[in-house]
Amino acid sequence: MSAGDAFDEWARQGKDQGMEERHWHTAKHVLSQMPVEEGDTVLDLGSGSGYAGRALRETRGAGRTYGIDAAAEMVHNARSYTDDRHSGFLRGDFEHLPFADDSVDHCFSMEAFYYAEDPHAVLGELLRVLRPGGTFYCAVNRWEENVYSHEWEELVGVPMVLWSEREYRAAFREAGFHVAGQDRIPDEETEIPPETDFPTEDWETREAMVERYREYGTLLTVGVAP
Amino acid sequence: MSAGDAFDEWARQGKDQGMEERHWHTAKHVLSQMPVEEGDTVLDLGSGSGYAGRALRETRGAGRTYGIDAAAEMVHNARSYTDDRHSGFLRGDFEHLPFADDSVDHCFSMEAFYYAEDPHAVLGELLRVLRPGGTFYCAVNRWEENVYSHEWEELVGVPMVLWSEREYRAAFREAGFHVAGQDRIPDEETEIPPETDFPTEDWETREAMVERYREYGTLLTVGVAP
Amino acid sequence: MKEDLMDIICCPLDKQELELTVDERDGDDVIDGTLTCTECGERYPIEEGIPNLLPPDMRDDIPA
Amino acid sequence: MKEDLMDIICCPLDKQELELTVDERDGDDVIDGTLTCTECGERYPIEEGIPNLLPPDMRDDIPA
Ligand SMILES: Nc1ncnc2c1ncn2[C@@H]1O[C@H](CSCC[C@H](N)C(=O)O)[C@@H](O)[C@H]1O
Ligand SMILES: Nc1ncnc2c1ncn2[C@@H]1O[C@H](CSCC[C@H](N)C(=O)O)[C@@H](O)[C@H]1O
Repeated sequence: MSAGDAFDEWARQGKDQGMEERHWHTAKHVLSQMPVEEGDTVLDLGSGSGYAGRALRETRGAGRTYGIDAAAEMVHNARSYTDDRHSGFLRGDFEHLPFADDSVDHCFSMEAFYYAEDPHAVLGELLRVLRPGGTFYCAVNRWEENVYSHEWEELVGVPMVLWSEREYRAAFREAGFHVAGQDRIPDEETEIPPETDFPTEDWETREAMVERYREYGTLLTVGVAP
Repeated sequence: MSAGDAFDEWARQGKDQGMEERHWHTAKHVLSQMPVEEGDTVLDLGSGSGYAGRALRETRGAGRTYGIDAAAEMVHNARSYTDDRHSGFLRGDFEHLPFADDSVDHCFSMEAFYYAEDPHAVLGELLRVLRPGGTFYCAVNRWEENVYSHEWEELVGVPMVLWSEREYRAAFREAGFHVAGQDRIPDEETEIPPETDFPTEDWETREAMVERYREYGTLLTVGVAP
Repeated sequence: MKEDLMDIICCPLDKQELELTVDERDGDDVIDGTLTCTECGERYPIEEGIPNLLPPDMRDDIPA
Repeated sequence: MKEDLMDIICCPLDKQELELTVDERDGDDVIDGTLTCTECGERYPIEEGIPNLLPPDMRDDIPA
């Protein structure tokens, strides 16, 4: 099963909105750091429900935002959630970006990059479409150091990139990006039940759940096009 | 009174260590985001007690760190706190950096930038000494949006830069930096007394103190040399 | 898709310019139409307001 | 100052190379000495292991 098919199914079941709600805990902090100025064109790679583009239009005066997603149902849902046609959506593959060279100011991506079959191709494409000084804000909560994310591949049923923090920096640089920084963004909002409720269905111990959400959180790597 | 004289006095009184303790609440988060790799040369502008260079040597394998500070007593104290001679200190003015072009990988600065008489000169000098892709991590807790910082000029007795977040981004770009991001880093550790203790000597209301430390915190602007 | 997207999109394969044919529109929102690569001639459908710019070999559904 | 600082420091005024004269050292740590600009001739003292590279007009204390 391809990522596209899996996510079509998710979108049909309305899981795009569940992801939005969960990812927003972190995404709002990531978005607020981006150096987006009024009028900027911003891309959202693997846009799901499309919340990122909507938020940057509403809060930062982005001129246009485009969400790109391989899954038809995701893109349809995203379009249906907004009347703002400056926040557009298109179906496409982030390894084959349908954007001209230097046409994008900044790019955001949340929990999508690791689905790439060839992540190096994604970075190469981004470097091509970003204008000099444009940033790539790449947020993932599956990565080597976050041991709790290792089992997801089985759960989701598609192969997934599992780089370490150092490997992310190295791959960005190899593609030609400057690495501006890297951070772990904690999720402070996912509710963690009291000690007595553990083990839960998903978590053996409270300690592990705290580590997963409050310590590892989400890995953010920021690249800048030279 | 020049900033140098004021800070000589502070250093003699041991206030450099008090600043280190308070600033560390925030500085550790800022330092951990920097894309410093093993062997890198890192500069600390207005280094005070010199904690930043020591930390980057110990935790990130920086090859050499240099703290530069205008105040003789600050630099003397900083040198006395470490035996690691790869963590060096020198006296100098950050508007006239004594470093060769492209000689520095990254630069950190905490609570120092706003003392510049000509902040644009500092940015120009940094752009000159940073190698392409080098970052400037500029952390200040005095800036326009943080209304609680407006009165400091009177308290410290020297003129101080008071830019807005937008003005920081604009000045970085004007100097030739790419702006990679901007964030407010909360101070989660400064103790805030219970409601009943207010007003305190420094704070009218608990709300104001919470806003100052937990919401405004410290402004971080990240520039990347093209 | 809003028509100003034409300023920045290109063929995902050879990155050349696309030509827009509109079958249905709502103001400057193109609801139905086709994008054709001016170089390789590949055609990309616009359906229900959404351009499908997947490379053709990834396009699993039946184009309009 | 550790001697390898010489690789990257320069005159704060004209950014030209500096020449090191050592009066006292401890291994590769220069404790006392002078840095002289090879271009403008300006001299910068090293005292107690710390080079003073302030521009001369900001140097308020009496040089060694
Ligand atoms: N190669 C590819 N090209 C474009 N989108 C892809 C892709 N591989 C996976 N995706 C999309 O990436 C999304 C990951 S789910 C994350 C959605 C959203 N960013 C959020 O934070 O909630 C899915 O919608 C999936 O369809
Ligand atoms: N023009 C200038 N050049 C170099 N250092 C300066 C300067 N103006 C102020 N400073 C120094 O900047 C420091 C600010 S206090 C902050 C010290 C340290 N970064 C910390 O976080 O605790 C002081 O030590 C002061 O002497």
